[in-house]
Amino acid sequence: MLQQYAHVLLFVGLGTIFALGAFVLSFLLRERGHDPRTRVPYECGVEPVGTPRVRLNVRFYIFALLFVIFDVETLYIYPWAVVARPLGIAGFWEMVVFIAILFLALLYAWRKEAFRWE
Amino acid sequence: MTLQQGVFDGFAVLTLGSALLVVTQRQILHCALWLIATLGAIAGFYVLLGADFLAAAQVLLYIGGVMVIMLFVIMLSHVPLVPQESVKNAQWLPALLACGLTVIGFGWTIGRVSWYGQELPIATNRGEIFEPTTASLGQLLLTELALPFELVSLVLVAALVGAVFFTRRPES
Amino acid sequence: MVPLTHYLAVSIVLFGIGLFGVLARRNVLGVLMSIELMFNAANLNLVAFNHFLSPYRLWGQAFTIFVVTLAAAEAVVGLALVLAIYRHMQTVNLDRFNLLKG
Amino acid sequence: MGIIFPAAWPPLARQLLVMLGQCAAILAVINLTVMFLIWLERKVSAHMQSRLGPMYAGGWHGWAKSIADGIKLLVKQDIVPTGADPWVHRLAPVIAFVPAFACYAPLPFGRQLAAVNLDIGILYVFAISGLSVLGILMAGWGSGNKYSMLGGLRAAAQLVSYEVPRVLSVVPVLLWVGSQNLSLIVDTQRHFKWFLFYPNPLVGVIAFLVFFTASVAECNRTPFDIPEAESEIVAGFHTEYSGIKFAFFFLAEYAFVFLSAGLGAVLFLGGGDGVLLPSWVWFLFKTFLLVFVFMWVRWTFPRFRVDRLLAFSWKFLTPVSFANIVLAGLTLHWLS
Repeated sequence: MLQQYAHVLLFVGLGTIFALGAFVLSFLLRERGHDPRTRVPYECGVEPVGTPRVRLNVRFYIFALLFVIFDVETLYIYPWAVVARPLGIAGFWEMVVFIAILFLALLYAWRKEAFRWE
Repeated sequence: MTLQQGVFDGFAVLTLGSALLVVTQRQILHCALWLIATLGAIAGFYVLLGADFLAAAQVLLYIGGVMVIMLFVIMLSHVPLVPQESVKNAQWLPALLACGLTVIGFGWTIGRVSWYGQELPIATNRGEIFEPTTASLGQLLLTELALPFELVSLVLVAALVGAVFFTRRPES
Repeated sequence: MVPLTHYLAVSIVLFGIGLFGVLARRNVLGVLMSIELMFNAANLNLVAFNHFLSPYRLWGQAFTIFVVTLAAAEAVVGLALVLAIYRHMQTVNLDRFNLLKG
Repeated sequence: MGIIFPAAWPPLARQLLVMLGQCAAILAVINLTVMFLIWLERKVSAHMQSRLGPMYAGGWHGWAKSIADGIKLLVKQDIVPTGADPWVHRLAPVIAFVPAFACYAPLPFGRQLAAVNLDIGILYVFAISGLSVLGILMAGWGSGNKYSMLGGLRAAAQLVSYEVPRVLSVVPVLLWVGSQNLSLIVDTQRHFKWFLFYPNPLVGVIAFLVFFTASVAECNRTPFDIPEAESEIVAGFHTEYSGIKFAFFFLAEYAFVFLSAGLGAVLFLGGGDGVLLPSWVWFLFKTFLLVFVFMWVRWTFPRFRVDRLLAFSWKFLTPVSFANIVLAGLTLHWLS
């Protein structure tokens, strides 16, 4: 099994080397421009207004939060799915209870209008 | 000096190096990126210990989930690009002493126990065992550990309810 | 064949670094990240003992999965709190969280 | 592969070299396929809008258009905007590309043609493809531009929201195969017993549709391409990127499109399972069929609004895939 993961490590290593190699190649080949105006953040051509860190709304956080909760859930569904056949009907009802409880959590988030934006 | 020991040393250096950078970096987002490197190295340790499902779980959950939320909060909380206040608070010296004592204490205890320096696994006198773990984990989780398995869903619901409560706009 | 004590040494030092981070960092997000370090140090110990002492009965790994789940739940609620505090007090500096002081 | 090595080399070096050769072969295959996909997308979208698309670059139907693009991006000036975080800005494309490439390790290009026969195949692919969200967030933060920050957050919220139904929609396939190994999933579907309709057509079709929709959203393609909606926030998280850095975001996107199509073929259409032709030909045929549907969808549907798009995943796709898992469990135990 270790040999397979050595192969995966090689994949990641080769991908990184390929990316860095392309960067170095581009560094050698590309043209040099030192006009400071080209380094101004792009805002459809007009002068940038205000600080780059504009006030952002919190609503994006809700989705990342739900994602982690349901990602943890998928982490428990995968081992069950792999051994579902030998486990038989008992394991299946156990899993249905697990999924039902978390489905309630989704309904709670839905009812609390977590998704509606003012 | 087998290949396995070499890879272990590489992961160890990566883990401890990036962990040190997590606690000392000035810009909080760089801390988060170094923490991602630490979590990746620990996933590598799990592979070296034959826990393949756990390594995927670590990458899927910690790096793909918890760290994404951490980056969200950092971006939403407008941490300045060049932070002004110093990284460490007033009590950093006593904290350093306390942690040093803890590490030395743990090190001393594992030095004194009976199996120190033993090579092969104590229970089985054969070599290390590397087998796929998902099936046996599923079997274990759903039969012997059925109760904690169901309690976990309650913990997740509680976490979700709490977090949704805090991020909802106060109806002031 | 990497002996067990090497894994324990790495996890002990990692735990020490995490503990230092919790005690000495000024930014609350830094503290939360150091807590994640301590969680991972404990997980590494669990998996190492499981691999060396009972490779066939994966109780150590099952326990680690529960630890990872609780760490994720803790991070979710903790970060929601930090965001709520930030929205209220416009700062993530731990020293300024002293509203409850008498 | 019976490659003859000089006897002096230790077996370890020989093994590492064979592995390196496989990785390099797959890297070459992916680069060529991505270049072909970019060209194909230009031609297909052109002909759908009854125009010709690239015609002159390199003769017949502008086949060298992608190569020309690549060279152009290679020699363009590398601009790091002021007020940006230089290292995070430069590292973002690498973090976006490497997972896209590492996901191809367990993918079986035909029967028993997978580079690495991983036991946790499908979970490995979802775990590693989850890392590209980090590259997008780093691009958003590192560019020091409020449009790319907003675009980065939107793209991350979308990718994260559609990861859940995508991961859940594959569970019925695991139920029937009893393993996450992609090569084993392909072998179980031999002799035309594809999971799209084999044990339970209803569950199979629902799972395939949810997986396909979530994959379209995961690749940031219309109708789910809010993050780089040209009309709204300029070019989203890769506003400040030009030259080779932009090329890697582009490479990562098309590598994910081909990967999602490949997964769809392997999981639901029995990739590599077909009559006369060799298995890898069948796999490529099914994958390019799905890639064509990806492109077809792009030029037919209008774009979703942001909150409607994110709510669609949580309010429709996730409940449907939960119900699908319960249905698949019932089918499994009703059959046995």
